[in-house]
Formats: sequence, C-alpha cells, structure tokens
Amino acid sequence: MSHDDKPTACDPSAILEVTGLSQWYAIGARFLGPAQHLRAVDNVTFSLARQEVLGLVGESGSGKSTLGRAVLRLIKPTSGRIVFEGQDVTHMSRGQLRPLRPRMQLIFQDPFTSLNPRMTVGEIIAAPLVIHQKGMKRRRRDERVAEALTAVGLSERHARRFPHEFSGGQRQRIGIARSIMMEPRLLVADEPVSALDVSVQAQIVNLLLEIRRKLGLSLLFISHDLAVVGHVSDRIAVMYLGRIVEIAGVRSLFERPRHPYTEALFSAVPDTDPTLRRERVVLKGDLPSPLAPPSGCAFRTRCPYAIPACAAAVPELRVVGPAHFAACIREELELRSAGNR
Amino acid sequence: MSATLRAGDVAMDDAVVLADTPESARGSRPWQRFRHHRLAMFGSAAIFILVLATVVGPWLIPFDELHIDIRNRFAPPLVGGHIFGTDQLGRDLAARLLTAGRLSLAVGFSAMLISASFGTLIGVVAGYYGGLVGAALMRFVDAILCFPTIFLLLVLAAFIVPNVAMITLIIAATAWMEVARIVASQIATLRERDFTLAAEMLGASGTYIMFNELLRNAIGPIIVAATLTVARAILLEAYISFLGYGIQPPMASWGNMLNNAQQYLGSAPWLAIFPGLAITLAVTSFNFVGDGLRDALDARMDIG
Amino acid sequence: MTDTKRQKVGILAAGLAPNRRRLMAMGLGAGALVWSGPRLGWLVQAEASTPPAKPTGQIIIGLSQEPTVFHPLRLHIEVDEGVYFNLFSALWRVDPQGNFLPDLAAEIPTLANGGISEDGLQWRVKLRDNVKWHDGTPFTADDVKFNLDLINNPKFAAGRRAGHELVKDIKVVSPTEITWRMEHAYAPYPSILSWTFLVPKHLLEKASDPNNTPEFLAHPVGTGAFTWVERVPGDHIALAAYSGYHGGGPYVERLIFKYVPDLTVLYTQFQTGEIDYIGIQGITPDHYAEAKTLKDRVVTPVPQPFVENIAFNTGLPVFKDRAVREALYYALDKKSIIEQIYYGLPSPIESFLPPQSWAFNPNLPKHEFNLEKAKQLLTDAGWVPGSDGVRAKDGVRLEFTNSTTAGNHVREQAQQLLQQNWQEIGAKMNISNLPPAVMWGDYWMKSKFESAMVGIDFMVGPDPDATDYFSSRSIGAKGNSGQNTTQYDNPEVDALLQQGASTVDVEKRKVAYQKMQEFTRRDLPYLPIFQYTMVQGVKGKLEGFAPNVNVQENCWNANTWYWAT
Amino acid sequence: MARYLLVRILQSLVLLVLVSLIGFAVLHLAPGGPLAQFALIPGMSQADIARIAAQMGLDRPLPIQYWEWFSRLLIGDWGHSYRDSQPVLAVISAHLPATLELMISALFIAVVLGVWIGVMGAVRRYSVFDSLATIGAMIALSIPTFWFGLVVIYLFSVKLGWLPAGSRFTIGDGSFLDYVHHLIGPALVLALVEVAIWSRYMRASMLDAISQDYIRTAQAKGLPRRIVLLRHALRNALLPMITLAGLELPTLLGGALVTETVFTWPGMGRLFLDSLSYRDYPVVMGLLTFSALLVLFGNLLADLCCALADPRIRLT
Repeated sequence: MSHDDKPTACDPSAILEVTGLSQWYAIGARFLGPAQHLRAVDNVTFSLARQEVLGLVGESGSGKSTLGRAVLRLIKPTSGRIVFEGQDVTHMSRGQLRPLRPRMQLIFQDPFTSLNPRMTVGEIIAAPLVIHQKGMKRRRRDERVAEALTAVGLSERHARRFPHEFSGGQRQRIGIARSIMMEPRLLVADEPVSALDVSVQAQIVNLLLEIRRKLGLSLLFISHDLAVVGHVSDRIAVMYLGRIVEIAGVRSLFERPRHPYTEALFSAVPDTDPTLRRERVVLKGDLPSPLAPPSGCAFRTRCPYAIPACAAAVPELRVVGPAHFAACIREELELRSAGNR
Repeated sequence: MSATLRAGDVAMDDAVVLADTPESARGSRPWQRFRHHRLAMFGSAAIFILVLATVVGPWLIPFDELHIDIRNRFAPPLVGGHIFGTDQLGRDLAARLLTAGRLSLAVGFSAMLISASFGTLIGVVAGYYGGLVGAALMRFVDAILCFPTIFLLLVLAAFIVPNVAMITLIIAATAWMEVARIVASQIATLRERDFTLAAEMLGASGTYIMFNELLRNAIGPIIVAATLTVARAILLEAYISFLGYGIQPPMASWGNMLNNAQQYLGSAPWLAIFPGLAITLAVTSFNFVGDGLRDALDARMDIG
Repeated sequence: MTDTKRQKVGILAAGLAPNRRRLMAMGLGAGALVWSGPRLGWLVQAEASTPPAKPTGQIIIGLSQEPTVFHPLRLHIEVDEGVYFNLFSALWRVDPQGNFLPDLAAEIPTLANGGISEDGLQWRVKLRDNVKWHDGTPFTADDVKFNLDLINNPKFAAGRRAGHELVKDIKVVSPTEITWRMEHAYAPYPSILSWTFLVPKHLLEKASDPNNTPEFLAHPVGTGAFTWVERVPGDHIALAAYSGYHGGGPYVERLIFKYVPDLTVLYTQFQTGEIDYIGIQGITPDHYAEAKTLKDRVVTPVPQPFVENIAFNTGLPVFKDRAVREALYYALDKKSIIEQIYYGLPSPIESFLPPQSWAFNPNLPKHEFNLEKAKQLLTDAGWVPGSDGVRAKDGVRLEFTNSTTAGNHVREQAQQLLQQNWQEIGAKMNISNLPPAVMWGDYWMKSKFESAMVGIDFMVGPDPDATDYFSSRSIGAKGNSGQNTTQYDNPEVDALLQQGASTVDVEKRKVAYQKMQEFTRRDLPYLPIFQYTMVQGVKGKLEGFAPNVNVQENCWNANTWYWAT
Repeated sequence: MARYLLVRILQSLVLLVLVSLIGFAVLHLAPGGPLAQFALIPGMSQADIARIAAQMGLDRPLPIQYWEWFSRLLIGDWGHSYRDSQPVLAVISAHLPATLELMISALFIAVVLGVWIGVMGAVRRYSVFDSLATIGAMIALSIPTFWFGLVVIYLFSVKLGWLPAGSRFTIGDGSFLDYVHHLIGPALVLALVEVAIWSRYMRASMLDAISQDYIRTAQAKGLPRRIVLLRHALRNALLPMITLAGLELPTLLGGALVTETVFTWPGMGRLFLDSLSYRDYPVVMGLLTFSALLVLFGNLLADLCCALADPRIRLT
C-alpha cells in the first residue's frame, strides 16, 4: 500500500482534515491523588470533502460525539491537528474561532435541551444574526427568521412561541433552522434523529439531505444507527472505543465490511420487521471501560475472530480495497455484509 | 441560501400539528399558580396597601410628621386627633409611621435592586466561568457568609457616616451573597445544557451567553430571592437602626422609631408597638409573596 | 443599650474629671484649705446608727458602663475610678466639703506645717507607717517614688501626665518620708495627687515592659478597703472586705459593681431592689418623677460642672458673623429643652462656668427666647431669606450641620427641637450625628465640624482657667495643642486669660474671669444651654452614703457604708 | 475520608484568611480610632495621644499591622484588648459561656418544638394545624427579634412582673433556678426564629421521607402508621436536619447578638457591640475570626455527621 492511499493525505478539495486527533480526559485529577485518563478519542485521522456526507457510526460511548465536537473546536483537543477550509484551527482561541463559526455548525442530538427554553423560537433562530450581524435592522431580521422557519417546514407564526410548545421533530427543525441561518459550509449532525419517534426520523433526515443539496454543504452525520447512516452518507467511518476501525464508501462498506465490529453492527440493523431489532446481539460482554482499554486491538475482548496476535499491538488503518480502510490484522476474514444474514 | 428552500420541499406532517396550540400557554401557568396561593395574594394585597398608604397617606393626615409640638408629648392613641398618639417630641405618630414606611420600603427595594444585581453579576460570572475565577468568587462569597450578617452589618455601619444611601449600600453589601450562590449554581447547571453549547457554536461571546441566554433561565430563582431580600432588607434596616447605627433623625424609619421608643416602653408602649407591627406586616407580606413566587415559578415545572 | 454608653462617652469626652475641679476652686485655689483630723473614718461618727462589729452583707452598685482598666495610672475612663477608690488609696482624698483627708499620707503637706516651701517648689510628704498592700507587703515611700517615676516613664502608657511631669529630684528620706522638687509652682498638684492612686512597686517593678503586666491587671493589688475577688466580664466586678485596711471600715463583706448597659433596665433593677445604688449616669430624667415616689429609696438630683452647649466653628464663613450666633441664641427655646426634654432637672446657664465656681459671674444678661428679635438681627446684618426661606448673605447660605454622638436620644430630641426653632428664622440646620470614635477625633479636635451639641466642663485643674478652650493659641486646627475647637479668636479674651493665669491673687483673677465671661456671653462661640444635673438613687437603708460632688464616683467612701439593721 | 477532611480543613483555612482580611480592612480603613474618645481628657495633649498610638502600634502601615496580627494568630496569640489589656482569647472565653447557654437553650427549644411542629405538619398535611404552623412560621421569620424581645419584656417584666428584665442572674442568688428564671425570656425570644426555620425544614424533610417508596411499602405491609412514621420516616427525615444545625450557626449567633442587647445579657454579642463602639480592634477582629471559625467548624461537622450517618453520601 502506498503512502498516498493513506487518508491523511493533504487534499485541497477537503473542507475538513483531521490528523491524529486525540481527546483525553483526566479523571480524578483532584488536589491530592493521581489522575487517570479517559481516551474518548484516540489518534483519529480522516478528512471530509466538500459537499460530501460522511457518516460516523458506533455504539454510545465510542467517542463519536466527542469527535464531532472536537472537530468543531467546541473542546480543545489533547493532540492532533484539525484543518478547516485550509486553516489550522487546532489551537485557535474562542475569539479567533468566532469569525469561523458561521461556516461550521452543529445539530444536536437532543432537541429538548439544545433550545433555550426561555427564548422564543424567533429569538433562537435570530441569535446568529444578533451575534454576527449586529447592525441588522429588526425587521430584516424578522424576515430572515420567517424565511428560515419556512425553509424547515414551520410557519413564521411560530416565531413567537416557546420551544416547549413544540414536538420533538418540530424542535429539531428549529435547531436546523438556527444552524443554517448563517449558511455554513460544514454541518456536524450529532445523532440528529435518535431522540425522535421513528415516524419523524425520516422527515428530519430528508430535511437534512435537502438542505445539504440546496446549500451544497458538507455533512458529518453521527449516528449509532447504521441503517440511517447508510441512507444518508457517501462514506462511513466506524468508531470503536475512540478509534476509527473502518472507513469506506457506503457501497463498499455495506457490501464487504472488513472489520468484525462493522459486521457486528450490521447484525444489529433491523431488517424489515422492527420488532426483531436486538442490538449488538452477537457481541459478548459490555463495552470495555475507556479508562482501561484492552491492549492491542480494543475490540478483541468481544471479537468472535480474536486471536492471540490481536493483543500484541494496536492495529493501524490499512488499505483493504478501493478507498476502503480497516484496522484489523485478520484481512482474510470473510465477514457477513449488511445483506446476507 | 435558506430562502431557496421552500416549505413544500419536505414532508411536514408533524409541523402542521401545532397550528392550534393555545397562544402563550407558558406565560399563564405560573401566574395561575401564584393566584391560587392564598398567602401570596394576601401578601401582594398588603404590600399594595402599604405602598399606597406610605405614598399617599401622609397627605391625608392633618399632621406634618416633622412638626414638633413639645407641649403635647406622649399623647396616647386617639387623643387630640392623633390616631396613633404622639411621640417623644409631640409629633404625630401616624404621620411618622407612614413617612417612615416610605423610607423603610424604599431602602428595602433599593437594597434589593443593588444586591440582586450585584449578586446576579457575581453569580453569573462565577457560574459561567467556573474554574479559578469561579472558585475565587465563590470562596469570597463563602468568606462573607461566615460572618453572621448582623456582625458584618454592624462593623460596616459603625464606621460610616450614616445616611440613607450608605445604609442602603451596606444592607445590600450583606445581602447579595445568597443571590450570587443561587445564580452561580443555576448558571453552572445551565452552562452544561446543549443550548449553551449551541450559542457557543454560533460564535456567541461569553457576555452574550451569560446575559442573553443563561440569565433568563435563572430569572425565576432570582425573582424569588429578590422578593425575600426585600423582606430581609427591611428587617436589617430595622436592626441597625435599632442598634443605633442606622437612619439618623429627624428622618423617621421604622427601625429608628423603635430605637427611640424602647426607652419609653413602660410609659408610652404605643411608640414601640405600632412600628413593630408595621415592620412585621411588611416583612411577612414580602415573605408570603416570595413563598408564593417560589411555588409558582418552580423551575422544575417549567424548564423544558 | 449601646446608646446610653455612647451618650456617656459623649459627655465623658467633654471632660473626664468634672467634680474634683470645683473642690480645687474652693480649696487650694481659694487658699482656704480646711484641715480635718488624721482619722479617715470621720463620717462614721456623724451617723446616727452604728455600723456592725464585723463586715456584714453586700452592696451592689449599678453602672451603665463597664469598668475594664484596673491599673489606675493607665489610660482609663471615669467609671474605672469607682473601683479605684475602694481597691487603691491615694496620698489623700477629698470630702464633700472640699477638705483633703490624709489617706496614705500621715498629714497633708502645707505651707503651715512645712510640707510645701514658700515658693511652692519643695515638697515633703510624711506617710502612714501602718499600711499594708493586700498581699501583706508593707507600703513605703519607695512605692510612692516608683509611682511618680512610672508615670513619667516614656515607655509607660500613662493616662495623664499633667502636673506629674513637673516633679524632679525625688528622694526617699525614710520608709515614711519622701521629698521632691517641682519644676515650677503648680497650684492644682495637691488635687491631682488626690486622684493619683498608687500601685505596688514590688509587683510591678520587675516587668521589663511596664505596659505588659497581665497578672496585675487581672488581679490588681492595692491598699484600699476592699480586695479583688473577681471580674465576670460584661457582668460585674466583685470586691471583698480587707481586714488589714488602715482606715475606717469596711463594714460590708462584699462590694459589687454591676454593669447594666441599658439605663432603663438599670432603673428597673434599682426599682426592684436588685441594685442598691445607681452611679455615673444616674436615673434618666424621664424616670425622675416616678423614682421620687419609690419607697425606701433616696433619689437626689446632683448638679454637675458640665455645661451643655452648641459649639460653632467660627472658622466657617456662616459663623464668622456674630449676628448669626446671636440670632440663633435668641431663637433657641431653652425653656422647652429644659422643661420638656430634660423634665426640668437641669438649670439654665449663661456662662461656661457652673454657678458653684468662685469665678462665676452671676450678672450676665439673661437669655431671651424671641424669634422676632432673632429675625430682626439677621435682617439688619444683611441675611435675607431666599426663595426656599433659607437666609443668605453674600452668597453664603445660613445652612449648616449639627453633630453630636450618634445614638444619644435625648440630645437628638433637643437637636430636632432646635432644628424647628431655627427653621422659623430662616436658618437651616441639618443633623449629622457620628459614632463617638469619629465625632471626638479629628472631626472635633481639628475643627472639621460645622456646629456641635456638646457638654463640656471648661475648667482645667483647680480653677476657672479656660485657656485651653478660649485662647487663640489653643486652636487645634491651626496646629496648636488645645481644645479651642470653635476657633474663637479675641485678643481681649487672650489678654484676660493671660492676666488670670499669671497672678495668684484670687480677687484679681476673679475680676479677669468675670470680665472674660462677659465677652464669651457677648461673642457666643458656644451657646450655653444648661448645667447638667445627675439624678442619683440609693437605697434608704444604706447608711454612711455621702454624695460627694468633688469626686468621680459617690462610692468614694464605700469603706464606711453599711446596712442599717 | 481523611483526605476529604484534610481538603475541607485547608479550604476552611483559606476562608479564614479571607475572612480576617476582609474584617481587618473594613475595621482599619474606616474613620475614627480607639483613641478618639480619650482626646478630650483634660491635660491630655495631642502629643500624648500620638505617643500612646505609637505604643499601641497604631501608627504603622496597615499591611504590616495585619501581618503582625495574623502571624501572631498563627502561633495562637490573638492579641490583647485595648480596653482591659487581657488576652483576646481570655476575653472571648469569658463571654462565651453566657452566649453558649443562650444559644444551646434556644436551639434545644427550636429542635424540640420545630421537629414536633414539622412532623405534625407533614403527617397532617394541609390540615388546619399545618396551615396555622405554616403561617405562624412565616410570621415568626418576619418579626424583628429585638421588637419581640421588647414586647416580651413589656408584657412579662414590666406589666406582669413574671420575668426579670435583663441580666443573667441575680447577684447574691445565682442558684440554678435563678439562672433558669433569667434565661427564659431571652431563650424564648432567640428560639422564635429558629423554631420557625426548624419546623419548615422538618416539614419538608418529613414530606420527602414519607413519599419514599419504602415508606409506602411499609405501610402497604400493614405496619401501624405510627410505627412507620416514627421508626422509618422520622429517622430519615432527621438526617438532613443535622446539616441545618451547622448551617444555622451564623443566624443563631447573629440572633444572639440582638437578643443579648435587648436583655442586657453579658455574652459575646454584648462584647461585640461594646468593643465596636470603643474601636477595640483586637477584640473585634478576634470575635469576627472566632465566629467565622465557629461557623466553618459547624459546617464541617454537619457535613461529616451527615456523611457518617448516611453511607449513600460519598465524600469525594
């Protein structure tokens, strides 16, 4: 495999490049007493092309959300490098980031807590304008709010209401309206539908895709639901215990997963009958504590294909197919794909 | 641009539902709860009457509260047209009681405004920034809370030239910590909410987040604390005036009327009884209202 | 309550030693010392009933201030001296008639007996030989020398040095005889010695720092009629009879000084009999009428040398004009203040001296309450009312603040009455009262006040010499040492003060001071209001009690008190 | 546990330094001083005053004065009173028993009455008793302590003559009964506010306890209501009250000051007021520091008791 095949390559068309990103948290670092480190994100490298939709999938606790927030620089990464639109944002201060904020936005998982309960919907959606376009006339602002509300399928009459008067799906629309107000180039959607009723999920996903198409933005779509991710994404990255274990185009990944964990995730995806859905049924045991991850391949403790060598070293992401990378030493495995169960 | 998206582009079945939601449902719930709180309503009425009486009352009484009639000292209630009697200088007690109330209530309100604003400021900053700044501020609050209020108040009062503004200030200086604590803990919790992160994501400054986003969520507890602070401030004014460090003559406050009255407890008890009842009534009313507001604005019931 | 104490401090601050000065005026100053016999317990003989054979019972003295300093030479306040009289002894003490009575001294030194030389410079004091400190150690002339040296020790925080600093060449001739030389003649010195209580050399000489004697301060040892028992801080001090006392008595087992900070409670306890004697501030005027009717209680108003004044800071433009001061005096309703606010107890006065002083001028113009005259005076002097009724002249408004010790209720009442009086003639007075620790500091001493309500005893030492208060060379605001805080500056008064101080001829002095009182009555740097009267109460069955205007505390002779059986 | 204790004690020490710094600054930056009232003593020259000020160390720069005071404090020397030259600690400890006597008896009344009223109120929620107790507590919290004291004195001392008007004991009597007789008035007055606070907290705590699942389970099992309430609910409801005792210390201390003033009680409050008006800096500083220590200690003790009594609370 050549050096160029590595996903770390500097790509001028990429809107976001992440290199060796780690996010550790010190736990128990109190006055007196030793600290432990929680490796929420550990040495993650990927890039996101313009207008591309990258799905990020993994169990809860795998570090997806942390990664999402780290690339947006809502938190300061422990190490690594984040380049957004050619600018190194890794060490920027809050003040330095402020002018970049309109171009990168986040959609939250929980539409109940991400909207300020004491602000009207109008105020919430107008907030970006208040912050970044201070000189804007109030009437113009109201117009923009009305447009945004209409764009996400709400009515301008709703601007005077408070978030708690809305359903979950509606709230998520409000959140989306807010995040697209400043026409971002990068949108990170952090489990945008997982808190919603199944019936509403599709609407929101479709709204997101619609917006992506209209605005031509890049989307980092984070979800634990492989089916949703598969529906939305161009490419998918699979995370396990803070690391990306496999990253590939949707078709390639769905047809031929190259990491046992990806296979396990497929097994959890409901087929046609939602009542059969039982997540991670093939995995033994619980997710290991991120405070003390297993040596070598972190997945080996739950992997049906684990061999002693798996414990030796942390497997690197390697090219296993066209634009298909996986971090498993057992390349020979023929894993079941999404279809054949 | 968002304008290029039209409503029809996406399915919006769930969006249609809320067309009929009653307008401003949120605004009325606490108010209804408050209106059903009998003591709070009693308190509100009493405060209204007190304020009205102290503002308008002095004009309705045919005596000037400062006019000394030295030969008519210690007239008992109802004698010579003085419904509450006269004081040690022959001044009409009712007139003095009302103008004193004006001052005591004004001191209470102003001290509340100052202490609530300052406490809120400290609390918001401490709660939002946390870390070293927050810890330093909250330790400062703790340190001041270590003093029994009266001790602190007296130490301050013993060293200033007593006038209304200074008295108000020192009362405020000993009453802001509670608000600061409440606000700090509220803000610290709110700070962890996603909407704070959302604001940060929008590129909002710390000041914007603190005062535009977070503060409005802590307003309920602040209002409750502020109401109770008025009650406290009225009491504190009475305490320091009683101990001789408060409002100076000839201006009357309920506290210094009591201070002057205790000497005549045996011979002219009405001098002590009426101001004492006035203080109790005012303070109780504010406490009732505060209690009612606490129930009505209970954050758990309301925040999304 | 606190304010009662502060009220006291206010008066206190006006002069710590009121009564004894009159004694000097009558005694040494007038050159008419009356000798009494060598026995101290003479009063006993005057009593009808007889004291018990051995000390019986206890007496509780109620005080509104707490005695705290038990080293009599240190900085202390008036109330502490009540304890000193019974715990310690001075060389001599003074009786109600103003006579000196030998105490530790065997006799009073005079010109006649050769104790004081013609020029007043050489002193010789003979001491008793039968005096023992409470711990049994004999008292000798060395103790006297030690005390005089201690007062002048620069390292010692002595309360007052006036008079003592003139003492030089102290020689202990024998254990019962001591001599010294005065730097110059100082007539009041015998009086000063009458309240200079002596402390034991043998207990204090070893202290390397004379200020640091915690053992002595906690358990003072003296030669008085009572020994130290205990002090319960904030509550009381207990003394017990000293069997080895050199004078008459004591006839009670215990003497207790009880601290009751609230005058009303103090009175209530006197009423119920918990307290046998009320001292210092006495019974408040509003309780006087009721107190007189109490059974088995003797309640007496006792005149004091304090004069209640309104002091003007004549350094201010508004008070420079004598017409203003005069008009304010005309507009002062003295009668109402005295009769209503003070229940008619104190007596009106025109001078800064009490009528009991030999230099008192009884022929000063009488005060007249006349608002019309006051207005006329102001109008004539060019003070015309402005739109708000307040007069002004040449851009100076007739508006000023009046200050006194905050929390003194009765004074505050008088202030408010004055405020109303003066408002009627177009003078605006604002009340700005201050805590005592602020009021009597630079604010008063350096003339930073505008006007003040203050009770002052103007006499210094034995006589009416008020140089400290009226001489233009005593203005603290101008860097001088003195208490001319009104900044009164009158060359004629300066001359009269000089004249009065430089002669020993009493008649000549009297002329000078009487003339001077005419000037102060005319110029009115102070508006004299009244002479203070204290109402003291004592249980009827307490025998031997003798009010004494010449001392701080009427328990001056508690060694002879006893309960009638 | 030991680590928690250590951390808390260190925190408290930091607070103590802050407290003393604030107190010192306020005291010394204010106008006036301890010698002002001696300035008018006849024969006392301004040079004399300056000399005494220097002997007392009052002429040195404030930071140095503070450092001297503080460094002595560290070795247990709290300085000497300007008034009676006694060590500050001795002065305070001489006034302490009177205050403690008052505070403890008031607290006793408050705990007994407050817990009873609170429990009854919670058990018979919304009954007439409960409503009256609620209103009563609110009014009690609103009555100025000193005024209530005056009313008590007026009624029981002046009018009825049942109680003494002040002081801690009759000199010459001093029997236990005499002490109790004197204590009744001030203790009742001081207890008033505390009863209100305790009953309010107790009611809330008891309501909380009653609504717990296991209480309902116990009731469902048919255990007599009385037993359930007393044995299970009350025990759990009392737990948070331990903390209250610690947190209420400043209020109690402040209340004691006012009560002592009204009843001329020779305690720390009295001492504080006297020392303030004499500008007796060492004693005022000592009292501030001492009360802060007391408060900090109370809080710490409350936390510890709570932790020891309830294993669910982890001290981290």
